[in-house]
Amino acid sequence: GAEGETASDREARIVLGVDAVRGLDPARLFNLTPSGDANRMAAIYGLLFWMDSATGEVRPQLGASLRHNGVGDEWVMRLRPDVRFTDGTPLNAEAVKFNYERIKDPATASPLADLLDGVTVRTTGEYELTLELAEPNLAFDKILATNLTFIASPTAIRTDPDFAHNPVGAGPFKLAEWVEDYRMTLVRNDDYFRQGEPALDKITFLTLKDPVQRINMVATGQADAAVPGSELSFIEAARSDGLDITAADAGGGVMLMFNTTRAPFDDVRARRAVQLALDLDDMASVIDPGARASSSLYGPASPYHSEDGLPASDAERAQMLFDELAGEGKPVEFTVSLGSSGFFVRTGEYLQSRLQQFSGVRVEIETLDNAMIDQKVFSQRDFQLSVQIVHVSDPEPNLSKLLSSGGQTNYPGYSNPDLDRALQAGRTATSAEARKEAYATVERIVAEEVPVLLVRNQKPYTVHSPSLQGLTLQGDGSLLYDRLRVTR
Amino acid sequence: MMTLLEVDRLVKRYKVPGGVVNAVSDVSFTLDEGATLSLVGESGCGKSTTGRALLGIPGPDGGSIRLDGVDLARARPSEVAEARRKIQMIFQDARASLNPRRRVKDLVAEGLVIAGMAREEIHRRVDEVLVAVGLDPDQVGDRRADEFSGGQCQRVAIARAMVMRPKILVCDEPVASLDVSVQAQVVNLLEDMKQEYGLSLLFISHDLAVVRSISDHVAVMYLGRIVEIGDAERVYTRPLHPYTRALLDSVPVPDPQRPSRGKALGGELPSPMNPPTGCPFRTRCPLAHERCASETPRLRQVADGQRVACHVAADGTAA
Amino acid sequence: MTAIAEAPAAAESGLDRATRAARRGRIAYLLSVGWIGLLLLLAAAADVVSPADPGAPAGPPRLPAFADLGHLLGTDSIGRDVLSRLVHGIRISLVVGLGATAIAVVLGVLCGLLAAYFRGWVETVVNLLTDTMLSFPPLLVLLALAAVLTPGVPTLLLSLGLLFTPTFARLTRAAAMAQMQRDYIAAARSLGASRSRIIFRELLPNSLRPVISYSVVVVALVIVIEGSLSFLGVGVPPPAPSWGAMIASAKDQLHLAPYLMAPPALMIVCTVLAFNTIGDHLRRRISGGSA
Amino acid sequence: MSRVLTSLSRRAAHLLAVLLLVTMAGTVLVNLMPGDPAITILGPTATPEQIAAFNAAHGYDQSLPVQYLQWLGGALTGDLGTSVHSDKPVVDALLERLPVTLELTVLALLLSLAAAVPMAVVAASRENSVFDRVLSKAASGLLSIPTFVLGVVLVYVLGVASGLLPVAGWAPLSAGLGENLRYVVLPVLALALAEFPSFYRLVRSDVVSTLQTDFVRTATVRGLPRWYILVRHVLRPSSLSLVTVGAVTFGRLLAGSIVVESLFGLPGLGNLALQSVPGKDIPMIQGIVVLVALAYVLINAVVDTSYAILDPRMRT
Amino acid sequence: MSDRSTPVLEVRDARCAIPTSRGDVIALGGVDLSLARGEVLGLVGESGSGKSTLAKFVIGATPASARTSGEVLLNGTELTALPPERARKLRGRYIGTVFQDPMMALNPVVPIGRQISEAPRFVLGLSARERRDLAVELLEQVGIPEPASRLKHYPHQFSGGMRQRITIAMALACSPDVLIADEATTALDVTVQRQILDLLDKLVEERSLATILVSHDLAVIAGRTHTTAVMYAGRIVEYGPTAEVFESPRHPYTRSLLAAVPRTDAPPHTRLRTIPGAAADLTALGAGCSFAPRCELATPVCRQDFPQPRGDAHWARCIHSGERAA
Ligand SMILES: Nc1ncnc2c1ncn2[C@@H]1O[C@H](COP(=O)(O)OP(=O)(O)OP(=O)(O)O)[C@@H](O)[C@H]1O
Ligand SMILES: Nc1ncnc2c1ncn2[C@@H]1O[C@H](COP(=O)(O)OP(=O)(O)OP(=O)(O)O)[C@@H](O)[C@H]1O
Ligand SMILES: [Mg+2]
Ligand SMILES: [Mg+2]
Repeated sequence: GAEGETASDREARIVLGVDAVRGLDPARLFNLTPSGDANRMAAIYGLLFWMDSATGEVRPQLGASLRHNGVGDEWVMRLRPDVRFTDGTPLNAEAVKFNYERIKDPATASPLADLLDGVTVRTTGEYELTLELAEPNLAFDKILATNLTFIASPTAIRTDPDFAHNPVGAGPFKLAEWVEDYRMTLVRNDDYFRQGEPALDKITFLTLKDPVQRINMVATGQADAAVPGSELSFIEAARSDGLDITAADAGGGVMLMFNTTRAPFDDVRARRAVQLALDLDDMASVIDPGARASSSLYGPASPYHSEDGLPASDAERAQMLFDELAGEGKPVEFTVSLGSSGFFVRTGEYLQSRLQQFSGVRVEIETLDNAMIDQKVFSQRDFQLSVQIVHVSDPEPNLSKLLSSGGQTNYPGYSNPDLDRALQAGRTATSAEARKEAYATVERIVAEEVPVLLVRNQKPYTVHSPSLQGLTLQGDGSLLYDRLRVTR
Repeated sequence: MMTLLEVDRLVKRYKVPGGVVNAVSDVSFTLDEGATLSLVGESGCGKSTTGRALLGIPGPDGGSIRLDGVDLARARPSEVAEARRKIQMIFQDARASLNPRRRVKDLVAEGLVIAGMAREEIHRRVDEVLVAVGLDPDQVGDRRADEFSGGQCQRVAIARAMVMRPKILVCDEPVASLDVSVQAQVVNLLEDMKQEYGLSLLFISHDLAVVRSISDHVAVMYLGRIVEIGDAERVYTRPLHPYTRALLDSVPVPDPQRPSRGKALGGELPSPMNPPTGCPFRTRCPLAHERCASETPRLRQVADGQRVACHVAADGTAA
Repeated sequence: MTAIAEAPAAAESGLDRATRAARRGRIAYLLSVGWIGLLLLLAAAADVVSPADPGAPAGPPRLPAFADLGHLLGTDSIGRDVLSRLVHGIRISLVVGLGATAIAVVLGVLCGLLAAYFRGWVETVVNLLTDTMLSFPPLLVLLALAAVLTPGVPTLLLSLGLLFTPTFARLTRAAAMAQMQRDYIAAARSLGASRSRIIFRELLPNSLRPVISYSVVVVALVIVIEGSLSFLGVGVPPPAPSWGAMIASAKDQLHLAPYLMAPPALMIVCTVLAFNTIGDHLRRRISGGSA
Repeated sequence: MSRVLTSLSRRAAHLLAVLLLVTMAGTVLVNLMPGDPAITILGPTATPEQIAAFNAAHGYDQSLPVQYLQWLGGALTGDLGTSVHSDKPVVDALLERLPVTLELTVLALLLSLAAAVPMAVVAASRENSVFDRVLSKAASGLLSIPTFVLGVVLVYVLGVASGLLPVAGWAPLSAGLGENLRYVVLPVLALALAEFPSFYRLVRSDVVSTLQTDFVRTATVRGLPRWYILVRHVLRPSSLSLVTVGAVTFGRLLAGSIVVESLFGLPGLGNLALQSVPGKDIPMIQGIVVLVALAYVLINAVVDTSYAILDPRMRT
Repeated sequence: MSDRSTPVLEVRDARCAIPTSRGDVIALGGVDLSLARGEVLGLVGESGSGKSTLAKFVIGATPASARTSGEVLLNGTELTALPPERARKLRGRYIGTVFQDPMMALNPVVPIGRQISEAPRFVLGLSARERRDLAVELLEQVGIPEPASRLKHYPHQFSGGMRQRITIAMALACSPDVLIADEATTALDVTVQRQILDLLDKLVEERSLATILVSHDLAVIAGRTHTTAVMYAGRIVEYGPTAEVFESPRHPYTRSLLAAVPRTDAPPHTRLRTIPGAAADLTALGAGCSFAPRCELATPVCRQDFPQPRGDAHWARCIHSGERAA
């Protein structure tokens, strides 16, 4: 009963919203959100490389360096000679190669396989790999740092059929006990390569569905940190209770996803009409007081951020478009498919109540549990409009996955050669100018074509007690565990 | 006089948790047209069961019932239904036998409705019979049974039975729960009905005084068997079975001057689930001897119109 | 005839207490009937009475009650008029509450009556089915039915109705078995009444007493459960306003506007109290009537 | 003796049939439910081939009757299969969760009974008094407050605002009784409050009618003290229906109070169901169904026995 | 009561009104009684005449909603003036009661031994041993064979007659001075009724109990009581030594009642005498004689005032007492 004992200086308790349903196999990584798998994996596997949530910069942790050949179609990864998995085997080039080949292997059915499509992995030394890409990609380091950064012990994978539930990594902590959907206890990895780290002996992850209760636990000292729900108002309340908030200044956020392959949103006018019809500032303040609409796809700290990247609302023009569509016999009638938590339902009801003020519009709401979202929205793409949260710390890889033709999370089914080209240009541009230019183009196309509509910024937050220190957010907002400290 | 009803060796058992109750064993009697036969005996001796078996609620497990020439066990269902209409019953607890949620008119009319009679005809007959039992159809017709006193319920029950113009009326303790004055009214009413409709009565009661005043014949039951049967006059004045005698002795008489007769009967009624061997009465019988334990006495003619099932009394020694 | 009026004070207070209780009971009963009547009226005239469209934004979100006379009971978390939603919610909450209960009563009573009348294999089957349903996790039934049929009022009616059916079947069976012992059944039989006549004309009306008093409680339970179900996404789909769903949505913003909970919660409490009072009254009436 | 055996074996056959029906219905319902276990496990990016392979490996490509029979075969040998999600034996998961839910259930039941019975007896013995009226109205009011509201309010009052009790989580008995109790209080309170009204109403009306029986009147006339009459003569005859309802409630709570367990993040059966049902963890759902049905069946047996204890007329 | 000593029990002007939906039922309209040691008083009258209410009035068990007035004196102590708790204890100590239905009067889930001995525990303060011995002794007295082995049995394990014996044992447990038997034999068979009545006779004799025997069966009253009180509509309308009341009834109601009883010595098919009219409606009693509407002798005077008792040891509340119908 970890949380039953009195809190010590060498222990942290962190409350997350969902457990890792598919186990902790890096090849099966799908839910990268901080509340899902990423936080647990970061603690157990450590990170080969990590991307600073705020700036999008990639830095090494277990790895030593990652360099490209100037064009971006060949990358050389160097490893440290002193990093070992907790089963004693070394984290060397072979181990990384094994992990990557496993992801590529169709038998693994890894959702990450796409990212390594056309990539050849060669070991060029005991601690060095060369990755050859089919086409140049200067942002490959970011893909690697977010999606391909967890490396598991090949020995463990080979020998343990239930490896996903007995993960063996080289991270700062190792798994001690796991009661599914309730609690995961990690203990210090004494052989962690960096001397004196981690600062803690024990980390306990608790799973608690209710977002308010997660914050309550921190507020009452039962836990040290929590990944709160999506609502800013909770977080503001926590702040006023004297808790600390650590947030990455990421871009992106809550997005409406139009299914561009289906009526009515296969017609750009329908999408644009919805965009014009919605007063996003009002929407933000109603649904989540304290939140704000975003002017750009990219976060305020991002070099690509613009003050007027996204268009404003215009009810008259929206009505004109709705009328036009109705006149053509294509009235804007659709179902919003979203998760069943209060936040999403409220968003759905907001959309419904506001859009139905326009004539020729009819909105219905369908609430789905996570498994159904997986199946209907993500897998079968059987929806018209959905609401999802997409963080964009850097355009790569998330924005690219979302918007490029055939991209892995391109749920809108959107396909536009211009946009693909712009994204490609962003990936391969060698100069900051050119990249900025490319991503401005991306933003312009999104603003015009509205495959997705960013309704408001939504940062990955961590609510924690002041005694928890050393919080560094990586990727989509999970923590760096070797730096975490508690001072009571 | 013509024999209307012949009951021969009737048997009825009930399955209960813990075994089988032999509620009625080997009961035989006949009922003549226009006559009244009374069944008397202590609680649980099988009086009601006998009466109900005649109407098939539930039917007997053995023996035969011949009603107006129709053998109820053998005849075709339509014949049985036809014959059954000639026999009607007033139930032991009149109030419980009236559906508390129905109006009196509907209660009385029910049999006719089921028989498929025309509406006006039903209406006429119901009003007629309600008047006959001393109820004002306009006043009581629309009220429900649970608004009535015991005596009134009894009248409604009689009306319901009489509206079918039966030949036989089985009256199961029709006066048991009534005040003497109301009891007198009901007894008088039954006598009137008998006169008017040429009715035969099977009158079930444990009240020997009432039985005396109403019956032509009396059958005394004990533990599912008839122990003595005969002309009422004879049975009352010259009871042969020791049980009949004890029963008559136990009846209190509303006369403070009359000393109680004879000795009170000891012991309790044996459980019908395991009745004593031989004569069922032997456990309480002052005259019992070995033979009574081994051999069940059968009904025997001992005098003109009087039969008794007793080894001892049959010899006349106890008389 | 003097006297009885001069009874001692102590005894008189006993009578006073009794009559006062009776009077209070009557007042509570009348109030309850009045409340339900009012609800029915409002439900029928919901479109006319409600000040605003229950599905459309009417003002700023989370207005407390009485803060703005235009929105007497305030606005909800996305700015819809609470009064209008409450009034329209009557329809759903009452339809679901009464409808599901009605389904459960009809099915349950039917099963119970048949079991009590026929005994034998019919009873065995009914017992088997009721036991099976009672030992089944209700959540599964609700989710499965909501999935097979689309979530909505008809689905709720069916699934909640089925959920409560076994209880009614048991209640009815017990009551009907007691009635089967009574002689009016035998009397009807001796008159040659058909089975269906006995079951529906004789047995049914007399076996309803426990059913009626329990069904009132079930109406209340269903209204509350319907609200809990929207939490699982199988309730009435939004934006249809049901009281339960309104509470569920208010719960999500408890930290921002705790007062949003009050109007729908009070509505349920009053209605449940009213139904309970009516149920108690009916029970007293029925048990007083026949004994 | 043989009669007892027949009735026992008939009862056993009935319960067995219930178990069979329940598990069969479970199989059908689980398959009717939306969601595809393959997608939940493999992720939405899985290709149709991968899904087909997954289904073949887990036997989900078989017809329903075959699936059921295979499951039944395993179940008869005590093997309820392996969770699709955790790859762990279902039996282990159930045994891990059961103690938590059991403790919650037992404590909640005891607490609500401990409150409801005395209050109901006192209220009934002073029918129409202020105490009675206030309590009865309060019970009706409580009946109409959803558990999820009750839980939240309790958390605020006893957890967040006063800091008296932990707002969520669990400490098993192995962490010490005191610690365990601290964690158990809030969820138990939420459950007990939710169950209180029905117990209260039931006992009150039973006691009111028992108080009107002749034997209570006789006892009063014989000069026995009020408390003795209530305890000795009223309570026991009034407890039969309480046992029935208590047993049904016990079974229902054992199926897991989803609302309470998820609000407090307890590692009980309710949370397991809440995770397994949408995740279409078919073996796990089947396992829960069997466990709940078994519990129901056992409880019924206990109830039958306690009838005999409470009412001597039912012995023999 | 003349030749017996001072009264054990006295009831003065007992009145009882029970509120119902149709108005107040005047169940007792002013009843006076007195009972000496060893005296058996029979209370007869048709159903609803207030016999049970009078019995309940004496033992303080009228319905909670009832309004009552009048006095009950037990051995000279006025119970109605005492605090309720105290009065209840005294009643429990000195008055034993037997009700009509033994199955209803016994708690089905409490062993009979305990039911018999609980009153001695609280009223007399006997120890467990003493109580057990007492219970065995009582059961023996009322004729239960092998009493010691039956203490642990439950009521349903006894036959109807034995149950009634057990309730009698319960009534006698505190050695009361007064025994009230309300229809104690009505639910029983004639042969068993005879046994129970014989038993009561014996006990009254042995303990010289002052006894009220309530019954609507005139025959039972006739054979078992010293004095008879005939009740009609909440009042005693005739009172006197049993022999006299039955021999020469003075009240027309008593006469009609006796005439309506069928007699075993009458020939069959004799038409029974009935009392015309319906039983009095206790919610709407007029000022006059309540039997007047049904009385063959009634004159206008009867409808004005309720007649006062006429006669001394044997009295009737009828201005025509002594007259006979034509
Ligand atoms: N439906 C039944 N199920 C089981 N046993 C029954 C049933 N009806 C009657 N018995 C039993 O059959 C026996 C005869 O009962 P029956 O009712 O015929 O007696 P009775 O002479 O009418 O008695 P009473 O004077 O009390 O009415 C009794 O032992 C009774 O317990
Ligand atoms: N609890 C009560 N509520 C209303 N009325 C009552 C109550 N108890 C008795 N009564 C009425 O008081 C009157 C006298 O009743 P009581 O029981 O004393 O009559 P009784 O002579 O004992 O009749 P029976 O011979 O039927 O037992 C009746 O009219 C009865 O209806
Ligand atoms: Mg009978
Ligand atoms: Mg009485």
